Amino acid sequence: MSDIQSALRETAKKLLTEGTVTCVIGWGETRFPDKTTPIFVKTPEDAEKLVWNAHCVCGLAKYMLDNRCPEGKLAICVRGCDSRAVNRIVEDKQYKREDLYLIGLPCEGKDAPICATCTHRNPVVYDVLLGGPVPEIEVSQEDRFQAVTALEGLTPAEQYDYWQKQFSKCIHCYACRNACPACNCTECYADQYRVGWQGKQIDKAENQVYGLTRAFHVGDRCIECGECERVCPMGLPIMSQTRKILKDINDLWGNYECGLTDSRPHILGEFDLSDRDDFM
Amino acid sequence: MVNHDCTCKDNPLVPQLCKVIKITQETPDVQTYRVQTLDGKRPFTPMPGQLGMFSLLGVGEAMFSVTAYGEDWIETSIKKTGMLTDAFHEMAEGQQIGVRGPYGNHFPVDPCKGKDLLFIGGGIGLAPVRSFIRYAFAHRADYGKIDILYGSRSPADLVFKEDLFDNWPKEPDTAVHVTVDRGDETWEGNVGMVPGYLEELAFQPVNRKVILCGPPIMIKFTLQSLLKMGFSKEDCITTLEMRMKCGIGKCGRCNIGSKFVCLDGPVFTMAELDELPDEM
Amino acid sequence: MSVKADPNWEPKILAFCCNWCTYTGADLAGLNRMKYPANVRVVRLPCSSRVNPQFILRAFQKGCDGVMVCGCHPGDCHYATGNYFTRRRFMLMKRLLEYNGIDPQRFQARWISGSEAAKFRDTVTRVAGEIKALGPNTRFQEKWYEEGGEAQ
Amino acid sequence: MQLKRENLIPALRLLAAQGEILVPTAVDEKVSKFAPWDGSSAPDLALVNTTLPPKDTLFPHQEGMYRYKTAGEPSLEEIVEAPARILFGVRPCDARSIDCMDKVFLGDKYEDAFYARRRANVTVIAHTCAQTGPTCFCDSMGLSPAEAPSADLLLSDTETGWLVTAQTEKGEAVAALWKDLTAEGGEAAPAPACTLKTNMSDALAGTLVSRFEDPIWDEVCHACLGCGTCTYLCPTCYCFDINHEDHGGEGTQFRCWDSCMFSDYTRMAGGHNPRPSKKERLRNRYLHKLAYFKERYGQILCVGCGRCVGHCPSHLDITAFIDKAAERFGEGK
Repeated sequence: MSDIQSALRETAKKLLTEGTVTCVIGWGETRFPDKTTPIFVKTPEDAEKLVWNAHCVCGLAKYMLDNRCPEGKLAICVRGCDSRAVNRIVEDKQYKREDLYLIGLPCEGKDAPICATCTHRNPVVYDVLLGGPVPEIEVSQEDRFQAVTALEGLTPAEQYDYWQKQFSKCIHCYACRNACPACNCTECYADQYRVGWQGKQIDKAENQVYGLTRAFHVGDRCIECGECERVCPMGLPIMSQTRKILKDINDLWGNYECGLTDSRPHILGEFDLSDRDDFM
Repeated sequence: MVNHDCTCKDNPLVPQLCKVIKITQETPDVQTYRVQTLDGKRPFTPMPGQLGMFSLLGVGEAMFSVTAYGEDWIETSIKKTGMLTDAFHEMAEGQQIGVRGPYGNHFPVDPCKGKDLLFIGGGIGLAPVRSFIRYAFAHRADYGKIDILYGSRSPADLVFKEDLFDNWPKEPDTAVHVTVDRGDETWEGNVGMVPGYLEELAFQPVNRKVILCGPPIMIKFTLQSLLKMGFSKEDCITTLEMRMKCGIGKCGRCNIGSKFVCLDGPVFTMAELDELPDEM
Repeated sequence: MSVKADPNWEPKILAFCCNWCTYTGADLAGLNRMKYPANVRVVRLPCSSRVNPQFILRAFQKGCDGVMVCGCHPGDCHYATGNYFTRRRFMLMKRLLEYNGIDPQRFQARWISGSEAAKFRDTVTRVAGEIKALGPNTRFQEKWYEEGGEAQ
Repeated sequence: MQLKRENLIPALRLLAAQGEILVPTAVDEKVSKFAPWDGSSAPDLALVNTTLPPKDTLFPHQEGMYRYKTAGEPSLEEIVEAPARILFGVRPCDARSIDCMDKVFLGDKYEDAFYARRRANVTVIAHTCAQTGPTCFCDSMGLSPAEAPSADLLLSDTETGWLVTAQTEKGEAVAALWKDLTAEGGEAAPAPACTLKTNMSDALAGTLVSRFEDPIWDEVCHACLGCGTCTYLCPTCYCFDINHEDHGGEGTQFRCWDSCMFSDYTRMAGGHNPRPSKKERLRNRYLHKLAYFKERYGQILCVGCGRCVGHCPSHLDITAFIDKAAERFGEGK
């Protein structure tokens, strides 16, 4: 791992020295040995601050949206999930691929539960790959959708109670939204609060509406990075909502994984004449 | 704890129901509302420049400058800018609204005693200034010569026309100067921006206080002209706007540095503003 | 008294209908003096694909007992392809709602053309009957409605 | 006086007659908060800082202000709610946070009636820290893990239970209630020290304000996602929004927590926003905590509980910021 870390620092240094990019987004140390934080390296000297270890859990792709009209190229360190997030954002026309330089980092899983069901540990898109590809792990659909299947087996009353209890913990901090690479609207519906879509009340109805709206807004574009669930301070099983949508997409329209390329329209933005129809 | 002469006895956050007794259409998008309590009294006694929180139950609540008051009424002028102000403009006479206040500090009526006064207003910015103008006329002997300089985009956008053209010019030792950015076929007055007209009128910066209110861009250039003419920042007084919710310095959002605009403002001298962080 | 405890309680159902087919169908049902339950409130939209899933959530939140989305048959869309998007969207949304504990009967989508007045009547009658049998909805509702406030 | 460990539940039972007791409770494996005592089990006093602070008790996440009617004859009816409650097992940092909120809501020209009514009926029983968490840094912010001067009653750990020190009239009433359960003796355990340290000083507070345009704000804001986690978990963040829930002709005006990290917090009706990006918002939050509040109320608004440090999705750390600023501006202790 330390070899890759030195290669990462070298690459960043080179990119900055040669002026290929103006900034490298990667991970840096914090005061806690088990945590890293996203850092924004702008000088060759600062490249030494980059780290690569088991605690590089924060998704980085979202940060490119802070500056949608960049002056120079931006380099981002991408693991498998970050690379899919980049595809997501490029496909959503929020950033130009040519304004990005992707430093691919094959990832053997980080200190986050979602990594156990990761299907793309190697970046799906990159400009340079540091270290050799790591073997992908076999994740069965049963494992991927285990939590969803369990909930599907409940009665409507039980399902409602389960989600009601979960949503009641929500504090509307919107960390799930802000961390999500699929949540890339310039202005979120929840912030257009004078329009009245989303009330600020912390009560069951508003929490449920937020939970479901968020899930449906991103569900068909979700790249399963699990950031929403990781960042939730209240521990809501947010991925169990989005994965429900992914599971249904698989059932209805065939196996589907998002963010593998930057050119496929998202699933609700296309149709097939022969789609299954329950509404006749 | 101050006795806040509030409409709502012991809870400053609960409004008192009042009725709108008169609506004046000032311009196509500005209306003036005359408000009194349900039992025909003045809701509160504001000092010049103080604010009132006016609410339409079920629509919203916002802070407006109290532009005038009489024996048994107060007046505020509201420009259509959004959802709530649109709803205000749909009111009919007799409608009940919520009122709480008065909030904030007021124009320095005592330190201005014995001085000549120059009031400068731009657009709806004449509204807060009007309360001081009326106060000065009510205490005419306390103040020297009064000049009122008012500018708006077009003749149709002039507010308080009755005051500007009939009432105020009749007051002793008073001059009213009105200018518009663009005239029309009937306009015989001055055409031009406020800063240019101000320099043309060549007021002497001797024993004179300037009370200035208008859109930020006008304030910026007018202030430059005033400084050029020799006025000191201590003698230029203005009012600030920020988003407000509570009006009593609790809800947090209207701070500039450690000052709350709703509590420590809205009236500041330009010299005081220089001391605050540049975040307006 | 709480609306929900009322023995004469009647469900409130919101139907989003496309202007070109279902709304015309509903109109035709009226012209033909067909009888159908008065529980259904129709919201006319240019196309069924205009229905934002948030409309459904908001309807439940504000006290509806059931929500319907109705449009042209696939292939008949006035805008050529609108209802194909509707179909995908609500195939997913329906499953998501059910996953969150909304009874399947409370959200239904149907294709009803401009000439199918009888289908409109039959569908509405059936849906109203099913929802009446389920009883008042409390799920996803604002507390005020959940506790029996009457939807407007 | 000492309260033996075995007397804790009898003591709580006595208290329960005085009002609802809220104790640190683990809601699930990730979340803990102050929740009503179940009446039988010993509260988990070893929980180092509940995920959610106790501020909810005095300043509810959402609080009805008045009910109104607009149909027919319009009317307004104020909502008065002030249940008798006892906050039990509050850590010194959280006790101090209540002190901070008192300064805002009970003073500064206006008294906030909603808060004041609740406050009058709440008794705060603090408990010293037997251990500190990895993100605790209260002793760098002028507090001690062993003291909670603003609490009504302080429980200090001993070998066999707790020393009971009444610090206000309310506290004395509790001590009197417990007089049959307490006895002389016991010695307070030494206070633990926080492992996380930061170099906060009065001088730095002033310098930060004067460095309003320094590039440091730009540097520190990059990693921030702009969510409201830090503000909602913060025991001292007291900003609120006022809104209403309308049901056609009648409704309720309420206030609820708001966060200065959100874009619509300061956005005005015409669209102008004095704090348009996360740089301005984060700067305002840090300055409010470290400088503005002190200028206005005489104390720092950060109590060093470490919740924001522990829960930030991007692992931003206010202590790291303070030290970085202290180093750069040469304002160490």
